[in-house]
Amino acid sequence: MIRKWLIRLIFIVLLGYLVAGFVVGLPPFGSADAPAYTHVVPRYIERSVVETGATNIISGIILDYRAYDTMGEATVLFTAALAILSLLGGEKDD
Amino acid sequence: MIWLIDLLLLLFLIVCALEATRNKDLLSVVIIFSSYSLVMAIIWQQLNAPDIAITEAAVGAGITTMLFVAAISKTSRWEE
Amino acid sequence: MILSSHFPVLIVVAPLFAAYLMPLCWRWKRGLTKPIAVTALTLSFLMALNMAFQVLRSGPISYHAGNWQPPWGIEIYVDYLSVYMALVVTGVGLLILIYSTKYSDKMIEKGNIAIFFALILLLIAGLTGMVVTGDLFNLFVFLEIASLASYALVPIAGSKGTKGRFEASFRYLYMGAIASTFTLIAIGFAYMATGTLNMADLALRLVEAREAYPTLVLMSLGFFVVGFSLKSALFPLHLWLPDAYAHAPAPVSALSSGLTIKVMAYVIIRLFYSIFGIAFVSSTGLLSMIQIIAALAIIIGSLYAIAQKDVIRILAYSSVSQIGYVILGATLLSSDGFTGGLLHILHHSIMKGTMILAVGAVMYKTGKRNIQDFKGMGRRMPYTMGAFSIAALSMVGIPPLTGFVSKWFLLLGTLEAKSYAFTFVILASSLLNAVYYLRLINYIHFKDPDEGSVRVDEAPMTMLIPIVILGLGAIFVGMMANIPLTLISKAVSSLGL
Amino acid sequence: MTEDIIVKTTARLMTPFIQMFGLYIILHGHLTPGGGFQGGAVIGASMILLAVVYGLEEGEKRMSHDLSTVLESSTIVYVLIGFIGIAAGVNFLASGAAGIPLGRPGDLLSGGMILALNIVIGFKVASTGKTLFYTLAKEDEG
Amino acid sequence: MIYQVISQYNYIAAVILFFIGLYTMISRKNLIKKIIGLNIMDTSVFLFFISMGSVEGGKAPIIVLGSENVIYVNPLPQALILTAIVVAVSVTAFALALTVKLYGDYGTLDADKIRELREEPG
Amino acid sequence: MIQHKDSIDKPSFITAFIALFVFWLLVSSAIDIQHILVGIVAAFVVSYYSADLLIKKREDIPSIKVVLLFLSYIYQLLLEIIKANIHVARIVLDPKLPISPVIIKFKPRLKSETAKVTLANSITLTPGTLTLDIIGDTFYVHALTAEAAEEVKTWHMEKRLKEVEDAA
Repeated sequence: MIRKWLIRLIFIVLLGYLVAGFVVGLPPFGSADAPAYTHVVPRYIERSVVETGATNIISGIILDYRAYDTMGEATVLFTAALAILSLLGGEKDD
Repeated sequence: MIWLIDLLLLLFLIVCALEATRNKDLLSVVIIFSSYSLVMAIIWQQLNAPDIAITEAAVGAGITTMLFVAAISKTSRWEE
Repeated sequence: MILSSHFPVLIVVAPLFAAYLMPLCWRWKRGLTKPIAVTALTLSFLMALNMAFQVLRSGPISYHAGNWQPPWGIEIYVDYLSVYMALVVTGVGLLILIYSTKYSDKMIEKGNIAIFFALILLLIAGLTGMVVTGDLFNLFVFLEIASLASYALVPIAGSKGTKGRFEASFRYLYMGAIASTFTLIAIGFAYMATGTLNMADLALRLVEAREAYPTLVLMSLGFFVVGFSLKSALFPLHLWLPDAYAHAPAPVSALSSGLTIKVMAYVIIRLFYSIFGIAFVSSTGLLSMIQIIAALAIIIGSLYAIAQKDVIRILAYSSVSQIGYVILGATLLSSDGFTGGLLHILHHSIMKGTMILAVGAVMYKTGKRNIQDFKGMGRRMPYTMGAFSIAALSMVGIPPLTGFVSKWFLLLGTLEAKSYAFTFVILASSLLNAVYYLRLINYIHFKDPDEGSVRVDEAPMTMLIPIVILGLGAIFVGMMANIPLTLISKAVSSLGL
Repeated sequence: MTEDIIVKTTARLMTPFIQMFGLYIILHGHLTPGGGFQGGAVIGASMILLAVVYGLEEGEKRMSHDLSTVLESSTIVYVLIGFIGIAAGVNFLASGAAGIPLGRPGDLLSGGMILALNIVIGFKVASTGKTLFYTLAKEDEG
Repeated sequence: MIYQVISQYNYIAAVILFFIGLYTMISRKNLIKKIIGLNIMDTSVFLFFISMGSVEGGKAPIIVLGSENVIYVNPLPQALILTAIVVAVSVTAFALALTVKLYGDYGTLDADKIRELREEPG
Repeated sequence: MIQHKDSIDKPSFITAFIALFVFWLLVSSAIDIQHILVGIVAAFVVSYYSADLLIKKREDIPSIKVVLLFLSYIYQLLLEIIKANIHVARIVLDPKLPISPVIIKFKPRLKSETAKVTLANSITLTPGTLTLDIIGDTFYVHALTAEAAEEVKTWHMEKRLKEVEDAA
């Protein structure tokens, strides 16, 4: 019994160590200097109203800057509907 | 103090996830998962992502839950 | 308005558009379903051909969807490698689609036929989209379209399918969903480290990011490799593949084996060469690990294939082995090896396509596919089985056929890289290939059929023609290997080898 | 299906307002949080609510098979909107660059292509949400 | 060091949730449990993305016309996650349909039992 | 059951349309010409699709008097909710926690389904009480304290609702 718990403890400590090591390697949470915030995004924030006409920046991104992605996304939904219909739907053979 | 609320919400998420793993009654699991989604939506609202919060509340807690319930109603409710 | 400048996006949109039309057609104009599907894919193939000439004439094409400059909008980037893959995908896809028009009447449940064509179109569009895109997240979106379509295609035969089809599909979905999540995480890490999703921009900025956020970049690479190894069924992660192939309708197995896993391998190549940089990947030690895994895949896949009774399973395990060749060629760090690996993509798409379609034709006629049922089939379906035998011989690597050329380049590559162990692996695996393919040929041509077996004749024309074209492709590509090689050698040199 | 009159009457009276709110989310997608996906999901959820309370036949009656087939394929409209860009001599899915008027930011009728795409996506998501649930929950699968 | 770790609590929660989801997917035999695990795993990745976009003192990315010098949080991860949520729902729906079919064929949702009951295709 | 779509007539349709349009204006952030135009279209679409859910038959169309009475009912209800909130807060914060949950049943004099459901929802909305079910004419209500339960039986809101019902 004790051995089982010991193994679990060691496992958890190891996992925790890995997670901590990984988390320290990330840019700090909420930092405005992280590359994710300084490279591409400023243009979206500063210019999306002028360039897309939308005050909701996210709408501006998904339906204008990255509208091609959203077409794919709608296609995924379409695929899912077809997939389910093929399994459970509609007309069957006589 | 806001970070304390965030921390509590995250803790709640983890508890929900663990319970969803452990519980044998699939219908309860689905309801727990639905509340998990709602709390996730609140966390995203806290992180200033209202769009995603609405999506998660409508899709995760609404449509996905209903799909799970529909599937369970046609299969069995208990995990053997 | 020059339409040809829009081909990089139209090549994806044409099959998508046809797929959207399928439910409408099925509801109101059933006769149009198949013609529309075939037309759309033909258009796609012609566009790919045209783009190949464009690229050869004036270099890679960069298309900005929505007129937004690359790091901000989505860039569609067609270079030598992309256009080569696009040609393979649309070309082989078109032949398989033509084959399916007849096949689906008998082997697919009636209510599912329109969905079947729609999903095939979606699968091909997804693969084409993955191949031509220059944006990492766009890659993920098209990956999901292709994956969801291929999960759904496995059990599509409905009541005419085998009993285990749902389980096979679920297993496939289970593995695929894990792989997709891993890919998404990897994209997140890459974005976090660099702040961009555009592949070219990412490659530039990763150089700095490697200093600033070493763990992030490494984790990103790791998750990508695991995700796409799962998707391309690289050896220890291949478990979903044989079941999925065995239960899917033949054209679907042909598509998955010929195209899907090849495109996933293409993504690995793209990641190594165009995004992370092959020097960096090699410095992490990942490259030699993958080489060893690929070599193991070659040998173990072949060994498994020898042990099978079901012809489709033989071909499935053979695919596990062949994907090893592609990956091994791409990671040898020699230009000959890389050329061999890329040529092997074309070779294997054609060969596996031929063989699975031929087996599908036999199933269409007899409903059987155990190796015993193939006895004497050569006399009954001479053209189908002739194409099958050419493809099998090409897989073994008999000289004027394609398999020989690509294996030759691979061998040269291993010698150039001074990895003699891999030379031995390739030679040994050719021997193993010979064992099971020659056994098949022996059954087909030199054994008498069992008493009381069904008498059958040749497959219908619409099915036979694609098989024969693909089979002749083996000879054609083998004799005139310099035609694909012009494109491949450009691709290899543009990727820096 | 339930016999509870509280649930039944409340569901009946609320559904039109839920759908109206879904449309509001869709149409204000470029101004406030929300958009085609969220609003579509809300409308889809309202149809699921009807199905849960009144049974699947009721919903089938309201949205015929033909209509849902057409709505499933509404992604075509998305692609056609994309072709405006090509017709205008610029690239696929271009909005401002293709000369689609962007309007005055903050107005309801603004945002160029975004408003149109939101509506398309909204109908698409609503119909897919409905299809997914109805197909999954259908009693007799044949 | 400790502070550095603690201050990233969102990421830590995301990692923990990811492992819970993966564990559920691998260890549970029930197919619906596996799908729940997949969903937990997916949402943990979404949480990771949204946390990545968070900026201290940032406002939600809805531009208030006429105001200046407002910091907004990073909208791009949010836009990506919107797509990813839809993808996750699609996959879940299809997996559930498969589950219903599997139950119809085998009368159980246990992955091991299904494997035992399965007949090899001939 | 819900009526079939074909049976909807013009006055019912217009009533539903007006209700939805007012709802649109209430949720809209601003009222300008664009909002009004788009609102008309949106309300038309929704009422085309589900007006028969809102107004089952012609007799359901409320007169202006009913609407005004109903609005005053809503106002009263809000006041009641605030009062009940304070009451419940006092009970819960009391260190002795003087709760005695009971389930009671009673028969209000309301006739129409809509009125009954409105009353049930009003009871549920007021903190401390909760309608469990309506079977026939009988309400089953769960209450936090016995006094609250007694109060529900003789609630003055019921009379107001009766007025609204009679006016219809």
